[in-house]
Amino acid sequence: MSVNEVTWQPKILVFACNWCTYAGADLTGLSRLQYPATVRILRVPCSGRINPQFVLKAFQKGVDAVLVAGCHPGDCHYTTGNYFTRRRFLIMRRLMEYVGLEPERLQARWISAAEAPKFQQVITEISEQIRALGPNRKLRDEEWKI
Amino acid sequence: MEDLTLVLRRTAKEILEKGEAQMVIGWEKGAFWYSSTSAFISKPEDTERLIWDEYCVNNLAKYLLDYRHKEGKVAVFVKGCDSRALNVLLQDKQLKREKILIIGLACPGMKDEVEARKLGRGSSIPLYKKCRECRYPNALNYDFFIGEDKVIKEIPAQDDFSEVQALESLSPDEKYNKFVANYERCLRCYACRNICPACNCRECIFDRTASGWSSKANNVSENMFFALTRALHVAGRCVGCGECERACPVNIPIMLLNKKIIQDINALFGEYEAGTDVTAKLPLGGFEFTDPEEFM
Amino acid sequence: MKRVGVFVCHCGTNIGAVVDCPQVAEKAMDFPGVVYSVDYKYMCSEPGQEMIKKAVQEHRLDRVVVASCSPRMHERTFQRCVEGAGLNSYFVEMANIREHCSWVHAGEPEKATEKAMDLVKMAVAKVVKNKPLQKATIPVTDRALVIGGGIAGIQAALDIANAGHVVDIVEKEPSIGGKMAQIDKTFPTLDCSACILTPKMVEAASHPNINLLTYSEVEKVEGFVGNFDVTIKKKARSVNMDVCTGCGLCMEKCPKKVDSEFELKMSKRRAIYTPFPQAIPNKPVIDRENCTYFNTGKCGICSKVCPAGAVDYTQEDEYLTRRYGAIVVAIGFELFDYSVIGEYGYGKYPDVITGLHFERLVNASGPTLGKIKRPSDHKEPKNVVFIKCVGSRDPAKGKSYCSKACCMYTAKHATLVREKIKDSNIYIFYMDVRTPGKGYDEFYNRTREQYGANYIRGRVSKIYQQGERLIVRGEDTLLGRPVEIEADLVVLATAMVAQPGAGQLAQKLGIGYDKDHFYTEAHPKLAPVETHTQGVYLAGACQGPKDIPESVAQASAAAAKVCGLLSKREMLTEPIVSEVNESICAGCGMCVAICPYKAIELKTISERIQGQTVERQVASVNGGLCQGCGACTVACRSAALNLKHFTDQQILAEVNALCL
Amino acid sequence: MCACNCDCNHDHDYDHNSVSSTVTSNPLIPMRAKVINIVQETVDTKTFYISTLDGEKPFDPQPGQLGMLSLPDIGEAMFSVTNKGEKHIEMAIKAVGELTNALHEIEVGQEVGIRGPYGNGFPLDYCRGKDLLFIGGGIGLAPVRSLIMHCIRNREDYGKLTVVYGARSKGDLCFKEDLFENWPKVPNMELFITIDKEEEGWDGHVGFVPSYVEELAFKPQVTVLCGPPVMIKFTLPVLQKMGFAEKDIITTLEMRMKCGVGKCGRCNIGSKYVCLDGPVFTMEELKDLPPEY
Amino acid sequence: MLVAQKAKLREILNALSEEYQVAVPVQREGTSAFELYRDGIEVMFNGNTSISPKGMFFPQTEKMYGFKTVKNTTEFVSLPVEQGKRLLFGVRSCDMKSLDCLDQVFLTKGYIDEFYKQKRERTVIVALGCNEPGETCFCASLGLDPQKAAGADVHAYDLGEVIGFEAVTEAGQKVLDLLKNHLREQQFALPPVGEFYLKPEVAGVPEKLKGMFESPLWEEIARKCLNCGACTYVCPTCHCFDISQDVRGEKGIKYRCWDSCMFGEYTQMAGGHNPRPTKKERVRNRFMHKLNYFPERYNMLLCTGCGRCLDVCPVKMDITSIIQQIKEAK
Repeated sequence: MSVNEVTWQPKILVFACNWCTYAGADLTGLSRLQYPATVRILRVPCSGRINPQFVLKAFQKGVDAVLVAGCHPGDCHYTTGNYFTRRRFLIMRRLMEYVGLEPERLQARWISAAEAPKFQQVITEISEQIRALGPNRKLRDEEWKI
Repeated sequence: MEDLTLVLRRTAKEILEKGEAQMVIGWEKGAFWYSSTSAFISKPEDTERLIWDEYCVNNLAKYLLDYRHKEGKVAVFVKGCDSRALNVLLQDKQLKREKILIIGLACPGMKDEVEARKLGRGSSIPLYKKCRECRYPNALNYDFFIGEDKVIKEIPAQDDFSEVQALESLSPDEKYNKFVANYERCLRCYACRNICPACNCRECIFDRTASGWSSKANNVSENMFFALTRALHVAGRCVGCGECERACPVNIPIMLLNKKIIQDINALFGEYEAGTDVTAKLPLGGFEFTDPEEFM
Repeated sequence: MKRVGVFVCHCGTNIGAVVDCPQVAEKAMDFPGVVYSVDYKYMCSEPGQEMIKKAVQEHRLDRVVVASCSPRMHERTFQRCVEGAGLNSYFVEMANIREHCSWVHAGEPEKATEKAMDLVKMAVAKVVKNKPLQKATIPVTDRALVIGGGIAGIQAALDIANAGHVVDIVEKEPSIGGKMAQIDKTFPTLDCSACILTPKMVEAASHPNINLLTYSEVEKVEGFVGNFDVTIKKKARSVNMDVCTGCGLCMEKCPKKVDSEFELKMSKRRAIYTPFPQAIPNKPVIDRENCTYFNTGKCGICSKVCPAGAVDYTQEDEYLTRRYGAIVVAIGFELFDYSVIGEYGYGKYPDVITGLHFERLVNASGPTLGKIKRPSDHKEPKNVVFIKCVGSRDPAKGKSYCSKACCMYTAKHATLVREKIKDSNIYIFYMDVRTPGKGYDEFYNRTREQYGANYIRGRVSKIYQQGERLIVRGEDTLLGRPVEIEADLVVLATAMVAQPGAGQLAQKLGIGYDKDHFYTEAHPKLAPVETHTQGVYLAGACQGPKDIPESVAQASAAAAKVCGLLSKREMLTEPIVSEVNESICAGCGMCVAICPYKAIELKTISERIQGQTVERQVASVNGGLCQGCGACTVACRSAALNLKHFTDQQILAEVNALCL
Repeated sequence: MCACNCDCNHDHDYDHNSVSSTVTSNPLIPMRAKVINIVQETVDTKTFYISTLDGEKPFDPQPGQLGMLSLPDIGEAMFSVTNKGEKHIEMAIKAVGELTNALHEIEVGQEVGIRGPYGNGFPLDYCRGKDLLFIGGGIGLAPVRSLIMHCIRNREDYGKLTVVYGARSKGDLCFKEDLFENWPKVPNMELFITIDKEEEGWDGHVGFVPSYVEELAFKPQVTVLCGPPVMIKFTLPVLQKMGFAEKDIITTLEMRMKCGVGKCGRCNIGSKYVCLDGPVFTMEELKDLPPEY
Repeated sequence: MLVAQKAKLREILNALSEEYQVAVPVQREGTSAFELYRDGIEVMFNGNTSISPKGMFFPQTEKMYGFKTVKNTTEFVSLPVEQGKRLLFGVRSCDMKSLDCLDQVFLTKGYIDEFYKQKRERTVIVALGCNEPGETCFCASLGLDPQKAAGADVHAYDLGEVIGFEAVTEAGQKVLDLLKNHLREQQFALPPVGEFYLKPEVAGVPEKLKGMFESPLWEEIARKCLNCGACTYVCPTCHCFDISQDVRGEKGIKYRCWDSCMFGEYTQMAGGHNPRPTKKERVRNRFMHKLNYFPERYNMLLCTGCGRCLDVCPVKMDITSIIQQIKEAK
């Protein structure tokens, strides 16, 4: 999908854990809290299911930013899922920044099922950051047209 | 070094004659004066081929994987980095300790083969960078040790992350351009993976294109995906033996990624040196409730 | 290729008003694999579901995508619907174009429509990779656990026990009864709380199927629905329950006096005590912090006087682990600590008390034997002021919610004051009066008209001591002028808050809780007594402020759910578990350490490789224990582990679809 | 030294068996074709009838030749052409891998990519005028059937035809219509069909192919043998015991093939490429090839 | 012989760049390979490139054709192909011989690989003779003349200060005609070729290997091999490739890319059977292919003595010592 400056819209992929952040997003909807339409939510059972390789694949395929979101440590429906997520993404974020990806493009946040306003605020904030940064060209597959 | 070779041969011969092991894995002279290669000796009289000189850089630990299902024991000579590699293989349950006879060595640091080839026989040849920075020259975990256990190499106080910090200080675009420049020339020959002791899967996802994770196409995007994925897979288990960099036909500084992760693991989860203690819990195999919190 | 049907729902106007559903349905036809797509007003309705079933038959669909609301709402509905049409129930995927799209992008209809198309494209890409799954069965242990011995816990236990199942009640206090035991009368019938509670307590204590584990707490919870292994810590009572006859001699002779928590420190109890006379079990407990023997080693009178020799100082805390099929959480509530509110005297004025203090004062077995007296000088008060919504509906200093029961019990308190002090003046400061129950409003009107309680609409801004009396300064918003009353006694209707230990217990059980630490029910309307953790149910105030009738109703509801679960010897489980590809697994054991449910172990298999039989270790997943979190699939470097229904291939397909 | 297996070491370009020129100029680029019919042979085997968009035969393969069938977004694989009609070619495909499973989900009308024909095909002139014995196992009958149908079409060019065919169960027998309707009607053609285990509703022979062949004690003749490796392993000694000459026993091999034109180096057995010098080999040829297939 | 000052090479290459897309051997950080010439690029004169020029004709990843799969239709789309005349300057005789091997594979036996053919036909090759063989070189032992690359269009000789040119083919003559005002006629004797360190004797090896399939030697040789693809990817004669596709929704591109017989997945069949399951079979197949199968099929060895596999092998496998062991095996 070719990227031209004028018509570009940020494309942000959110990996949301089913029990907390996805439910928080639902509550954001129930409460009609508006946020930019730049976000696509992908449901996973637990933030522990989010493989850093999915994030690499997403950037390769042309996503502008990825948010990894799950329950607050201690609240995980599977008791320990998010503790592993925390370790993996503490390392992953530093590694991605180390190879040159702008830090705003890969974020991780804990958002519980009750924190609808926080979900709205996080999404709005990331969307603005990415709009400022512009389209992501790093780590991307080469583009071809036929 | 010279007399140690004789001790080495005698030890190997005794082992084979007494039947303590079916085979001894060591080094023998290769085609050139600056290269020694691995040797697999099963007959006592062949132990004459074994040598111990400043070019025995090959990490022999991973060869044990080929004999883990064979009957009897296998003896292997290990330097400091090799023994750490062996510990990682034990930690990953890929080898059974009782099937291995480990003969430890004190390593003086191995000479850089590429430099040796350039400078020629007479001149003084520098050690490999990884050997200069090496903090575990002596085998850690062995059945018996050859040569006095005294340190015959000065050991730096702690790991040298200066290159990593230098890279960290650059701007995102500069970092990215360096990263691309390195991995543009990657051939995807997987030498770095096949020589790495921490890469001991039975079937690697990069060997199964049907799994959908990667394709065989050689473009910079797939190469970067491979490099980052492998770095994450060996995170917390890379012993810093530097064999990946030595094996790479196009000399990509692969250790820059691994060192970065080692530095971050130490900073985030506490000092951890892979392969120094077989019983240790792998940093990315568990967690602490008190892990740093950045995602509130 | 797969034949996918896409069904786009308008959800009345909830989606249709913002997202151009026909356009989404039309665009869906271009997605790879889609052979049929349509939009309809209400997909989840009966006709909507019939439409899906008919379409599956007519167009030989083998996959279905429903673009509507959140899967957390109707995934089960549509899974049953496609099952009815003859497809495997896991051949359906939902695209959330309501909560995640139309409701949150109301101002940008075209962007919302474009996003809806993306979400449908992702769902189609995923559903094409869905594999047929069958539900597995696991054993169900025929035993229930009730945590909390208040009225809700007791009611739930009784209902479950009467259905023939064994129940254990774990109560952290020495006796069951909970907050209701402290209450005098109950609205709206004014019948005495003890009269309706104690028979239930006795029934619970004597019921053959119910075991009381008082003075005990839940230490650890492992396992999953049907097979919860709960470790319970029985704190040492220092009294041998089997031998003690409950004669009470030790309590008389014990020299050490301590403030009684039950009486809210308005009277004393002994170091060896039962919380209140009708306590069940009516056997004392030694309070080791205050008992002289445990502090200095001297005394020991209670063991000397005890005719049955039941006192045993050497008793240790005891841990026992039992397996339960279901758990009901009924740990009740605590009152809001009003000392944070400076205007009401930071809790320093003895004559400013809470509703529960008042209950003890009017209670015949209370510290003042039922006479309303001022805690400061024990005189009978003349002017009694009640203040409602203390800490409730007050996000600044207290809680944002309404505590539901205070309007009614304050009205009750007013009637009791009138009954006990004929010539008293009763003032009640209120913001609103909420009387939602049967007979509630009539009770409130009687309080105002017959019992002459003056209801003043307005908040109290300040209370301060002036000589012996308290000056209560507030305003009457209906008359629009400030009000000042000299009061002898001020009763605050403080908010109901969650038990302090609620958060830790939730983490042990793996259930959710909201920002006020009240437990989160599975669904506010459709599943009020269930939690997201299968097999764990809620009852009473721990789920949110409520009065006794509601708590009892919830208790019976939870009991009904438990009986539904325990009535079967085994139950169907979600087949969303991880599976191992043994030819790839290298037996490194990373996954074993990571699984929170200990569902993975290394087993030894033997296979022939190049003509040689080889023994090697591979991981094996116990489908019953695995809850499908997927943490192991990421720990597995060679991707030998994959999580059914959320496989690597499915998630990669969604990521790829998003970016085309 | 040409690679044709008639080891006449003249040096000419490869024109053995008149390989018809490929349909597109570039041998690796397929042409558009369409599946015009699908026959469900067994629970995991289907026969696909393929012709070009304008209803012609994509190419005219010799018996025993192969075609590279592709669903471009999934992959490409080599299959033997089990039969050909006026306007179509037939390929029998068993669902084993990613592509074959996808093929089993397509419907009539699905457009595919096809290129070929590849491989050397059966040595027709060597077989002309002789009695022929066909031994097949399971899906192994597919390549053999191409020669059988050729012989039936030119019945007078060939002697007595004998077919011995076995499968795991009645349901696993491929090309049932030929086995039970068409072939019994062919003059001077004998059919021996067997299944591995007893099954009610089956009154034919029960037993494995090798023992059945031994039981039937055929006189030595040109034999085409194709089936799972275990069947070949046990049938060969039986034939040799009955005096069959190794150069008279012909088989087709199945290997992983990618290019189909002897370039990508994948399907080599020793110096021979199965896709180009094969897939048809005589046992004699196979004997001096390394046992690596 | 036509000669020119080495210092004027830059002008020569610029002149050639008018007519051709010129590629020259360049030393880059960590590796050296053939690259498109741009003014000012320093041509690598000593030794051979670590990445062979094979990629110029048989790229590691090459898009073959596009396709569109909409619903149940399938459409094939041809892709634009790079045109224009090319000139490779500085190809050594071992790499030139490897092109001869690749020609046999891609252009004979009844099928022409159009992709390869198109690139081969539009390229003129100016070979550069080696005076000083590298430590791992052994092309002479395989009958190659290090100074004269058979099959090249122009022979260039490194004569110290001066470069000599000799046209061999017409296309080569056209190149030299183009440069006539840069060159002058002068007689020069070729310098003697330096001493080779490695001298394997290959005579009789292909024939001997015919019976050595079951020899225990392969087990020993294969022990230290890691089965990585380094040797096959730097080898100028290795030509195995895989065909795969990059699918994006309804569109996709079918490409071919280098593959290695050393990888496990190479001969893995769908049903699970793998004719070459362990590294013993794979190592045996690699050396048998180079020294027996290929000669049997195309009448030439599939090794040109460039020594690259010796340079890159992480465990120092050495084909010359293997040839020696084959000769000595019983």
